[in-house]
Amino acid sequence: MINVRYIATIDQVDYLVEIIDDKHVALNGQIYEIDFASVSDQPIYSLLIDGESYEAFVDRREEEWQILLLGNLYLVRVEDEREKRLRAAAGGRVIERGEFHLKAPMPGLVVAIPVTEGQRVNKGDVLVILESMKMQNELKSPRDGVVIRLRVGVGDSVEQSETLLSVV
Amino acid sequence: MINVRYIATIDQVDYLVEIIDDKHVALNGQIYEIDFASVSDQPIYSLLIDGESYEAFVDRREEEWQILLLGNLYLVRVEDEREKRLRAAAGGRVIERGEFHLKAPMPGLVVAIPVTEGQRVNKGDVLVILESMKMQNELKSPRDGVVIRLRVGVGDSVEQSETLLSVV
Amino acid sequence: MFNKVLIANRGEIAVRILRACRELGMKTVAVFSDADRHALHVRYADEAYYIGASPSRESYLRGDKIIEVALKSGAGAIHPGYGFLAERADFAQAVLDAGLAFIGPKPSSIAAMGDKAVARATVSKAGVPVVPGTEGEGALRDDELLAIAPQIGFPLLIKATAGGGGKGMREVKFLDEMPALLKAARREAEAAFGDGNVYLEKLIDGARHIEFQILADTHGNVIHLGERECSLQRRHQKLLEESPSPFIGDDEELRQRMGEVAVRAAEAVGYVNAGTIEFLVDKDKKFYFLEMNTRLQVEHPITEMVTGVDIVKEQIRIARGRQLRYTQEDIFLKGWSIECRINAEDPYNNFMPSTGVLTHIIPPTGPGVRIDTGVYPGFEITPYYDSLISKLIVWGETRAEAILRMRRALEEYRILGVHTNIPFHQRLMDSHRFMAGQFDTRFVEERFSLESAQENIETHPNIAAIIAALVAHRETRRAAQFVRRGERDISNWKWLGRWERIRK
Amino acid sequence: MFNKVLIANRGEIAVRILRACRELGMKTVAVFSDADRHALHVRYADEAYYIGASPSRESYLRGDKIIEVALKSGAGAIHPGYGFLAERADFAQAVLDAGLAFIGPKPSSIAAMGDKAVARATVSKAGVPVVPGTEGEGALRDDELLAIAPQIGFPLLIKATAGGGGKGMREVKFLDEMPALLKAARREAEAAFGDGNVYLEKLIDGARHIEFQILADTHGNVIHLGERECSLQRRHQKLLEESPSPFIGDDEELRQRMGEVAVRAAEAVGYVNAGTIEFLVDKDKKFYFLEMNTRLQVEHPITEMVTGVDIVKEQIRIARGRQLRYTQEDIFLKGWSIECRINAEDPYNNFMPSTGVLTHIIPPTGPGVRIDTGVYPGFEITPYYDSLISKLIVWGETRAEAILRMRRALEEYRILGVHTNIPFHQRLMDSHRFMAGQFDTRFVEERFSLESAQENIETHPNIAAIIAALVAHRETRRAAQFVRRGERDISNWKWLGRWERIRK
Repeated sequence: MINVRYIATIDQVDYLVEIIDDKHVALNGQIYEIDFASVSDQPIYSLLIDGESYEAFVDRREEEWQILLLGNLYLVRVEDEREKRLRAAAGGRVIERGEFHLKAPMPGLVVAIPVTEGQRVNKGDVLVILESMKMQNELKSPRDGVVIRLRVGVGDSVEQSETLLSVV
Repeated sequence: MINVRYIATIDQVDYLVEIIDDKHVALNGQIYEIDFASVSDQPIYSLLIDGESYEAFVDRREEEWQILLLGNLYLVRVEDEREKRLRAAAGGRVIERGEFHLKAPMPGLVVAIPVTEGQRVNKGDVLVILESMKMQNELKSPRDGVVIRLRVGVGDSVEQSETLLSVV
Repeated sequence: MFNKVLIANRGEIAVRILRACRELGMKTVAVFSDADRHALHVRYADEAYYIGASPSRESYLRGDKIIEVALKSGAGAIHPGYGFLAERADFAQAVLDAGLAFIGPKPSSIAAMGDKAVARATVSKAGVPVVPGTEGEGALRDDELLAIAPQIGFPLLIKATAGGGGKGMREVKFLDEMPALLKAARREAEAAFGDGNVYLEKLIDGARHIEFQILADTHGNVIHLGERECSLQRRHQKLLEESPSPFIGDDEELRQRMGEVAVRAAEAVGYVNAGTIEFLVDKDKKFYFLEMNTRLQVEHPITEMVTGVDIVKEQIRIARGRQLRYTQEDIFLKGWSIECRINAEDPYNNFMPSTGVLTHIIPPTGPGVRIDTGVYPGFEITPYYDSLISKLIVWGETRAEAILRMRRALEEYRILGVHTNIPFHQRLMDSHRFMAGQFDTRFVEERFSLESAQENIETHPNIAAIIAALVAHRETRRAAQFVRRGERDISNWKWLGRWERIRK
Repeated sequence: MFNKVLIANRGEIAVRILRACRELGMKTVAVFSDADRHALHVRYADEAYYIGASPSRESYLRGDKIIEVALKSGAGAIHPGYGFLAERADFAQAVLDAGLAFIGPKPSSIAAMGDKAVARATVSKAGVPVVPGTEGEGALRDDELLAIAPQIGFPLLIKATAGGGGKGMREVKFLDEMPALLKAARREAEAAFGDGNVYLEKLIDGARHIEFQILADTHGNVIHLGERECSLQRRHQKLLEESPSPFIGDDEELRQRMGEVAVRAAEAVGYVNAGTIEFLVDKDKKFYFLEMNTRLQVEHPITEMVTGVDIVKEQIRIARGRQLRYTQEDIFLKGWSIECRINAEDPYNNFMPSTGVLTHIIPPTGPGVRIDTGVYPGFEITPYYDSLISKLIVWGETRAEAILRMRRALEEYRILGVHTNIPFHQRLMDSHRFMAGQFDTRFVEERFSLESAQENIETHPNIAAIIAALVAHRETRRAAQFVRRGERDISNWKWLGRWERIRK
């Protein structure tokens, strides 16, 4: 039987995880006995590994797994060997995508838009201030670029996931 | 619009319930404003009736609704007018069914069977003693009759809902 | 000195002990059976090891396997909780022999108190009053018991020598019925403890069951933490406990006198760690030693609430050789605490145990409310272990406040998936006799009824009628919709499937 | 004398007040908006009335409708909770004008303390020290404020005259940045309170935010219940509170002195009912009056835990004209209590609020743990109201025990469906500076990081890597199964639908 091999990457450190069978994995070559189960049909997972008991909340965001474990959040990229090779061949660089679409993370009221269409912005600049849950929340640009397609105005109510503007 | 009319019977007292629309019912002719909702997709129901707030656990057992309300259990038979008429025509008597099948209310171990096949029993007599959850539970006969088809023996493990014997 | 504790138990008490360890900075090791892979004690522990199949005798009663896990995991101590191996002298000895600490009394104390006959003889010698009976006579045959019974007088109790928790116990009113009851008691004792020996005991009329919590360290200090009132029982199973006892109330002299006797009883067996002395108290406030529970008690939290002492943490400190942090003078009972045992059983069907997956839980919270539990939404109540879902504990400045608080907490509690005895406790809180503190150990079985009419409780049959009609109406309407949909596309098995599920 | 209370609020505080009423045998009336039909306060109340759409201004801020409901339902009193209408003198007056009792202070006290400038002038006159600033100057224009600022000295704070809770507040380090910050503060104040007026206040370096709980009856008795340490804030929102304050600690003389000043401040406005005096305390233990909150405080439970006084019940008794049941001599702080505010927000994404249906909750329970909450599994966190999910409160004999208990409680807490700030609190409990009590109001923002590396916290990236790989593996395998099934019967849309859901 051939083990399934994954490379999990956290903070640029690679961990080689081999799935041996339902009760065994190897981490960087060392074999552990495991008992892995999801709880109450929720994205909570209980892992017993060589007797140690861990529980994690697991969420997926785009290319990464978010593992909340004992109050620490780990962002984990999991790839099989083929995917890893392909990415390495591409130079390992994260290719910046063409456009960033700023979406409302929750329903709310637009109370300010400190930018205008066509304006150059830097990573970290505030694009929109959205009021929700009695708080004013600053939505910031994740990258440098130019603001395009400003779709909302001050005083607008917006729905969750509504695209407010884009940065190109 | 024609109201849907139900007769709810509790302890041999009839309550005439008319469903007028989503927001109104009449009880014995008196109209109430209601707001009725189930909670968390569970058989818990919240009733606001003329402003009063009630919450009940609702369960159905055969012909009856079990309404657990403020710590009191009400066994309610609900019929529409036609069903009620039919039952009245039948004399209103509860017709005793031919056979009673004693089913294990939970998995357990049979520790005693104080009756034998063919034995006459009275209502309330212990038929089987089942050990479960560290307790010895006496399963009693709900009616007078004769024990037939004894399917288990002392020391047997039984599954939930397994028929143990019948009373005819 | 140990820094890692194995908890040889499951359910709420395993979680309770685990919390105490964690709050003391100790590492925890859980053990589990097949049925408990998803149990909270497994999820909350630092380490967890599988020890066998679901039936207790294949897992939680396997002392050998448990000691093996302790050694393997490097745990330096074992806490047995209550039930299972908690009062087995041989297990306690095996733990010590393996070089581990046992968080509990010495094996000799367990043995002395575990045999009811020896226990009574021992404390009797120390000047502690005991209930008349055959406790000193060894294992008697039926004919011998039948001969002695009239000397003790009726009513009397048949009790299992190895017993506890009401198992193997029968009440005898007349000599005639005694042979059959002896047989039943022996059978139950044999099944429960593997020991069919029984003894007889005078039944004290109007008796209260009042117990004293004891703490004893390895330096010879023994104190008591006041009493718990445990008279509300059904089939000799405690249902509700409170501290202080309304029967003792302000009688500080009686409390101190009973407390001193309790301490003396513990000292008679050289007791160390936490334990409980149970007394029967008659109408004239005469009290008799009943037995000693040489372990943590289910109802220990009410004592914690009124004394502020964390009993489980004290147990661990004692096992680490520390001196008690309190003297008798430090202990006073502040306010009032009540515990209701919330069991998976149907109070409307002869308290039949109820199994199933808990689909939904809303626990009562807020001021003065504590819950000790090992369950959560999605957990399954199986038939393998006892039916205790949780312990609902409240504290109030006065008994009246505690009762009102318990009443609102019970009303708030939502548990779906199994039947619970919450309605029973609600009726008990409404009972005038309970409110007045006028009850004895026979109250629940003889003078209490779930029929609210008997206590002039306000009922709402009209509301129940409306709710039932509305639910029935919804169901009819929904079923009709599926039929209509089905007519449009009869090949669509999905709707038919739903329809069938609804009608079943 | 009223026996039925309308609770003009929602969420955890509505449930908290409802419980107090019920435990006093009072009937309860809830009000609700569209978003709250299924809320716990509606479900637990004796009566519940719809008052409007989800936005607060159409429901919970509609004083007129709420008074109408009170009159219709026969409620004799209104408890405003905190937030919403709690500190609106006009609402309190309208309640009195309608012939109802207001469970809170007199409208004149609310008005006097509600305007920060008037408040400072009033208490200043009574000999209470205040922080230097423009509080006595009325509503100043920007140019006036810019002129005065250098006299007060930098750093200073711009604060909303009508404000509270950090809204409309800005910190100014240099004169140059002040015009832009004034503009932002006024805009926020206008949006939050409909009043854009602001004032300046000296920023006390290394300041502690310490507040005293006051109780005052209608018979002229005023007492304090000791202090609460509230320095741990983010954007001027409190995150964690404790009582006593580790900064005051054993300095009983300071505690009594501050308590007496707090009582004097309350007396300066003829205060009745429960209220809180907030102080800033500098490194040299000099303290300044900051403001008075003329209502029940979010963090009141920690005071309840250490004093044993049920503050909400006292509020109701006071409103019924009763005398306080305690004198100052009865009050002492026993043990230590900590509260963590559990908010629906993402600590890893700039504390962005998070909405959604709560799919699963396992609250921590057991000894010394109290939770005040208004949510349950299946309830939806909407964007209309604040992000407080629950208050997790612990009590311990010592501060160390309370911290260890909070740590285990946070670790046990499971909430799914929204992001929560539980990881933030967990890191805070691990922080050496927090453990040592070495923090001020700027600690969270300036010296605290979720990056655990900074605090040498043990991490488990290897475990995270294994879990991620196992989950990814399961998903791949499951998806593959659906594809294979799909191949057998490509017309079966159901499998394809699932496949798509999994891949999205």
